Amino acid sequence: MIICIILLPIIAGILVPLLPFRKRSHKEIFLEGAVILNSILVWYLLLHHSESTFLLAHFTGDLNISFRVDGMSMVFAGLVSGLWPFATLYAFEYMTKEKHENTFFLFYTMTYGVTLGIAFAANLLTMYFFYELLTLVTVPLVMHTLTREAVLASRKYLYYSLGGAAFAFIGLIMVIVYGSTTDFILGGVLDLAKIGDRTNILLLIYVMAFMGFGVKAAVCPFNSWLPQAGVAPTPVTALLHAVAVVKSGAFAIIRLTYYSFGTEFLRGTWAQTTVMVVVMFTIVYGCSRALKETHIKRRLAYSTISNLSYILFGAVLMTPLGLAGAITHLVFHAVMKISSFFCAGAIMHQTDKRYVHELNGLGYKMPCVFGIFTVSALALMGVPGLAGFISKWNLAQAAVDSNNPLAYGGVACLLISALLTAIYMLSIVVRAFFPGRDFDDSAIRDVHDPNWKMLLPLFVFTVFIILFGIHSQPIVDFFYDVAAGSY
Amino acid sequence: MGPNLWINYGEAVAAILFCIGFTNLLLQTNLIKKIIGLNIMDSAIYLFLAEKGYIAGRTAPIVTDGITSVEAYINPIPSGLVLTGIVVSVSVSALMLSLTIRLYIRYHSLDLDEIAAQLKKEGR
Amino acid sequence: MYLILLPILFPILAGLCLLVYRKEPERKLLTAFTGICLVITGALVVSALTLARQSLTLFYLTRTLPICFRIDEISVLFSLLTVIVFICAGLFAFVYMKHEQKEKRYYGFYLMVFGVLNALCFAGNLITFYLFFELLTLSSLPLVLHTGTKEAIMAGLKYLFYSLCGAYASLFGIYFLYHNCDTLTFTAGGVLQVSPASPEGRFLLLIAFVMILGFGVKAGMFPMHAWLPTAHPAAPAPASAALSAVIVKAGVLALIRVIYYIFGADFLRGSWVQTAWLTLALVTVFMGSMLAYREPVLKKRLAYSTVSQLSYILFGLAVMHPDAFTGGLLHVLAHGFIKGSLFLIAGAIIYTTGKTKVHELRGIGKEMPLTMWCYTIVSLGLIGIPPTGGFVSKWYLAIGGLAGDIGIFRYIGPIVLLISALLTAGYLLPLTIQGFFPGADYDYNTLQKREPARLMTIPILFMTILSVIVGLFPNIITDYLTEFVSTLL
Amino acid sequence: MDFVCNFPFFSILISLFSGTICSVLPEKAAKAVNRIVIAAVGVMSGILLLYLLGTGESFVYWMGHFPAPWGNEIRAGILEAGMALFFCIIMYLSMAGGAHKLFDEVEESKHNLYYILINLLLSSLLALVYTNDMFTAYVFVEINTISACGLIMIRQVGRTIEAAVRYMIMSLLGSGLFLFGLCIMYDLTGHLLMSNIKESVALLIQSGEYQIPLIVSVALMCIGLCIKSALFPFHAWLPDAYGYSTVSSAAILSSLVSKGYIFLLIKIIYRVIGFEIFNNTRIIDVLFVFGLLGMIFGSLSAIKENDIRRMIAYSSVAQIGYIYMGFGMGTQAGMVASVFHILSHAATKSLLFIAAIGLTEVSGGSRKFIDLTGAGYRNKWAGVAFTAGSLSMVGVPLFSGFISKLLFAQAAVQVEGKMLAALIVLGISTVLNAIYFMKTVIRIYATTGDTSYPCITFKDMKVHAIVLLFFIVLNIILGVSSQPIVNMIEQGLAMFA
Repeated sequence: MIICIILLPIIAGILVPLLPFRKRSHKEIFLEGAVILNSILVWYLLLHHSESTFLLAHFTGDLNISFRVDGMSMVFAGLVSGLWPFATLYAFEYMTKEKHENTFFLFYTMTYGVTLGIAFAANLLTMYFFYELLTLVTVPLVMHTLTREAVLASRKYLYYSLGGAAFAFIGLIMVIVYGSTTDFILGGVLDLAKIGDRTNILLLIYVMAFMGFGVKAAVCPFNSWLPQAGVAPTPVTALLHAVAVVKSGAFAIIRLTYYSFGTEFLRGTWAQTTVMVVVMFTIVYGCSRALKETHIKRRLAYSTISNLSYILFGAVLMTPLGLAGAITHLVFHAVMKISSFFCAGAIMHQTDKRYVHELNGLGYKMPCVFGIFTVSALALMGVPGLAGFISKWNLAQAAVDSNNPLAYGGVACLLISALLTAIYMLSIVVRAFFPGRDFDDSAIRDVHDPNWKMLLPLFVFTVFIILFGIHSQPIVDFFYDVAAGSY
Repeated sequence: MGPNLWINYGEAVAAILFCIGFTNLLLQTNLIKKIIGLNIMDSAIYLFLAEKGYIAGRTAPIVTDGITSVEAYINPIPSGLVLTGIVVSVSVSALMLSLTIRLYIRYHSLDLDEIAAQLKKEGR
Repeated sequence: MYLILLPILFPILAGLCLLVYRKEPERKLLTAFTGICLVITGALVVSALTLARQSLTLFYLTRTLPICFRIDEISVLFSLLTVIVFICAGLFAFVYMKHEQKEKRYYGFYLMVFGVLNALCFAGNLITFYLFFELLTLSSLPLVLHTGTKEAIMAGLKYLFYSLCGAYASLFGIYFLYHNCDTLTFTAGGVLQVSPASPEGRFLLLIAFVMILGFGVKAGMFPMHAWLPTAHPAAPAPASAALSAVIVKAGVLALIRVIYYIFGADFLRGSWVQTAWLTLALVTVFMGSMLAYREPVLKKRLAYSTVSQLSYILFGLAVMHPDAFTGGLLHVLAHGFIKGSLFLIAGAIIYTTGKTKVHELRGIGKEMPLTMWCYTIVSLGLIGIPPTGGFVSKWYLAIGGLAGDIGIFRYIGPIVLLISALLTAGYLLPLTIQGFFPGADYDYNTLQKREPARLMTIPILFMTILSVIVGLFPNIITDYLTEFVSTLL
Repeated sequence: MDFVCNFPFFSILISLFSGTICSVLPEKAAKAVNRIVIAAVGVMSGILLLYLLGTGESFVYWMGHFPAPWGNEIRAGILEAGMALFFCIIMYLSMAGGAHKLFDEVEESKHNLYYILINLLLSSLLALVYTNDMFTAYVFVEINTISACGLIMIRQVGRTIEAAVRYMIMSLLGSGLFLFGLCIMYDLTGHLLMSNIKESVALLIQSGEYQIPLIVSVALMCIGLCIKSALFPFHAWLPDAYGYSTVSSAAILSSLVSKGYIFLLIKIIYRVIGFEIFNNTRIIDVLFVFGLLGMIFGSLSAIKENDIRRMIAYSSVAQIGYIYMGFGMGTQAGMVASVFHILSHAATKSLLFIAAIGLTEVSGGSRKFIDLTGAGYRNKWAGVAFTAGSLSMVGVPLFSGFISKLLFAQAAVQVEGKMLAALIVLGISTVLNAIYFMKTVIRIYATTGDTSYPCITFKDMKVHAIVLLFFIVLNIILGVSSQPIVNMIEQGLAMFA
């Protein structure tokens, strides 16, 4: 079952260039069908999952490629499979302006499968495997436009990701050697008897591995690839560089921290302090860079950087509450950021405007897009009644609850970044709606909202943002159960 | 150590020669000199072997006037090794020389660095 | 019970309708619509006030974060003030906004702010309050931005930045409060069970200070007052009237709620936080009026005076003595009406003459006597000369300050208040004087009567009268206040 | 004594003689002979391997009728047979892959010579693999050197001759040292057969006398072989030698010749000196350090390189560093990792060379990166193959590189003192590998590039494409089902002892 879920998108993707589609619409139907079918399968699996581990193949020694469905994977897989169909729908419309779609959709759809692979991985090796794979399948998407810029960006992306993986790999080795097993078990698998007096080395390795996976999660100082990768077509930037790829980085870190090394082992050590400081710094750093950035997508990318570190901040609190907060933000931020990215994409698609200062007065020409953008902006700020507030609330509560003075500082960082977020998001909104007294809109007279393929996903996401904000109780409770390990 | 050195002075000499040859082969830029160094090095080793194989008061391991007792002769294996080694080193030196000739024909020089410089100029 | 939601939802929805309505409707319709909405809202508020002391829990944000509303005396006080000022300013705007563009947008947000303010008054717990506090900032932002000039936008962003700073600082506090209290529902006397001596108590004192600073931003308290003098003049006059009469009061309301309903006065009384707070308040009082004194532009000057006057109120709260508290609340009303009318007057002057600087306005009293008479009266009120509202409130503040056990501030406080009263006279009366007595060299030929339209004068007049009434019959209010103030302190 | 036991001897012999035969045959026939010989040897080694796996123990084969310690012996264990088989596969594929390039790189008259050299090389490699006699080893080392040198200079341009000279000099230095060490060893023990030497060495160690000469001789032999297998810092000759010779030569040299020496070193360590004794010397630490340095500096110079083939050559310096790091760990696990890496690197590196040639010939024969832009589109097979090779080098799962990395890391963790250094350097060198290989991969897929160059489709180069395919498959087999191979290596090493 899991295998076919993972393979279906990959095969579908490979089929795209092979099958002779007579009309573009046929291809769209085929792809959308495949993706939706897959999402349905995923949800079916999530709802009727069994605890059993599915073993695909033996690797060297006792290492093997195997899959399981547990709480975290339910969250991540559910998230990805929820977003993908909409993103695909959006991509159809967006890609009308771009060249060689086939390769694009080939990799775009394959990524779906790979991401699910990460989500369902039952042990560290499997996850590492799909993690590397993810890098490889997403590189062509980054260099899709084949401009010099894109090539450089993808090159950087590769260096960073592979390099990061190299160091994560060391962590993997450590777990293989010092752990009782590589499977993911909430609470960690390290075997203290084996470790003996090597605690510090292990902590050092943990920090290295953290940074290694952190590269994908754009932890400072390894974050400069993310804004550059913004040259990719927007569906990629939105879905991959705001959700799938970067979140898989965060996901991997959560797996590493909670399911492999174990919080018992790490809590209160210098390792925790180190990573927490790094994360806190990243939170503020990302926001302040976003403030200076004038290219819309890059600004959003920087905002992603800081928001990812929110998730990591929750993760490195190393308490169940912290994990819950991290998961909450992982899901909510995905929805918020993808919707704001899609807005940016819609703007670029309709007007070819890329810089913030070009947006004057567009608010009246594209009310839907900018309205939705405003909502997502407010949500990112953490205005109560929208999704962002809830996740921040959970994170902050976890931080306060952890009785870790540093974590209090973290709360302050959250709020500072919230403030900066407000400024860099709302300054866009203000420009769009308050172009200034004597502004002539002759230049943008014939600008208008995009068609339904683009708007539908946007509306859906907005609805979810508000829904999560107002009535988050059931889903948040689910997250808490996951964090408590009851799934 | 000291006394040993005096006892086996032959080996000591061999070792020194070996070093001389080695350094020549390594450091000389002139190809011919390199090859000479190579030969010094090899022959040093043969000297060493011969020294090892020699047993005082015995003759070369060639049966002369019917004496077949082992005590009469020195250990033959080192000599065999030396012979083999000589063959090898000859062939190697021949190869080296041929290469040197080719290079000289092309670049009219035996100085390796100079040749390298010319190659850079060619830039292929 | 759900009636309580009407005064909140109705204006907000009405505003939204205006906003989403595509094309600009013609003026009459628009104004009519807005006017009706305002009046209806007012009626709704009043009717809602009948269900005092009942609380309505609407829904839960998360398992433990209820959104609930409750009406108590404070709510009554503030919501009445809100209603009056908003209706007056609204009427005034119908004329004033003629020479601004995009009226629809203005009215839309105006109504929304109205609703949000009501919600703020009715909020039953800290979360709800915080929610609408944020919304207030966001929905009042467009009012500041409205004119769309460069400086207006800069001012708007400044306003946003400061308010959010405050909001987030207080959110920081809320996180920790939530951790230490079992509920965040507003209850008289506070919900905090921790003793200030204990370690977490000491930490919470810090938190309290942070929150005071945070909410103090909205109330224009030093050091985070700088947004006020920038934002007020940038906004159109009716908006700035609403701003400085009501919206800034939201900060005051917030502080009342947090200090007296969450922390509890006893938690803070005598602590370093109280001292610091008093100091800041007094500094602001003095500094505000000082700056106002040196400010040539009329609206800016009024804005500075708002800064100082608000800190009168804060001083009243900080003393934590019943009389001072009463005085503070009275001053909320008095200052609300006075400053409202003052800004409207300023607006009227700008509207008719287009002059903004004080020294340009010689002989203005001859040109628009009625307006200037109102101006004089309310100025006197603000200075605190009987029988106007300002006098009573300041009286209460002063005796409260003397009675409260606040050490040296017992003397400093009243003195500072007096000095700043003098300064107030210093910066308000010159306009009256040179307005009515332009001096010999003023040629009366150029002078022509240009009293503004009736829709402008009526609100001014109305609020002036109200301010006087507050001064004449303070007992109505004080009697109403005293017994519940005793529950707080 | 089964008939199979003759196979090692046969394989050496036929490759030796077929070489001489080739010289008289016409070129086509020579080519055929050459291929057949390689294939035959491969088959024989395969059978031998199966046989050994069946019996589960190594055997010793007398050359001539003298028993030890006088006679000359051949010894065959699982590892030897496996190596022989593997070498044959790689060599066959490399020959096939580079064949079409041969004609425009080597002048017509020299073709026979080429095949002779190849056969000689093969025989000497096999001898190195199988022999049980140190002096024989030395002799074949020299033969190996000569034939390798021939392979380098067979392409008659200044560069290659110069490269050949440098190569010669370095390897002569190496073999000189080796020989000297060998002589000292002989002097100490009075034996030339590995097994006998080992016994007497053990005795020497027990008696505790002649320690210094023993260490000296071991050190000399190690250094000699290190020089010959281009361990950093003795790698100066390597880039030219691999970079400019014909493609098959490059592939074979980089993946087989140096490996032959390394394998000899392994044999010496296990069968001459004895693993434990070797590990108690400080030599392994030296090897370890130079291994690490090699990993770093090889990659660094590869990054600086602007010529694809030289880049690949430099990367083999780094890979050799990996292998020596494995030695340096001084544990069974480390040794297993090294041996596995010998295999995986051989497979990958030859793949890269063959693919690189495919890329350069659609870029007007230039190997500068700037011209290679978009070559991946012009020659799809080569592009894919090169990508696969690079990924394997970077150590992406599913490819052989990943396994060797895994083994190295696991081995490293078991060594207290060297763990951190090894792990960190592993990480760094992976990053560096990623940098220069991915740079190339992205380059060849960057833009459709200069379309003036011809595109090559499957039809134009069936053989080449198929060879590449085989290489990739081989790589993936090593990467996916590595467990049996690792087990085999362990058994083989066990047999050594």
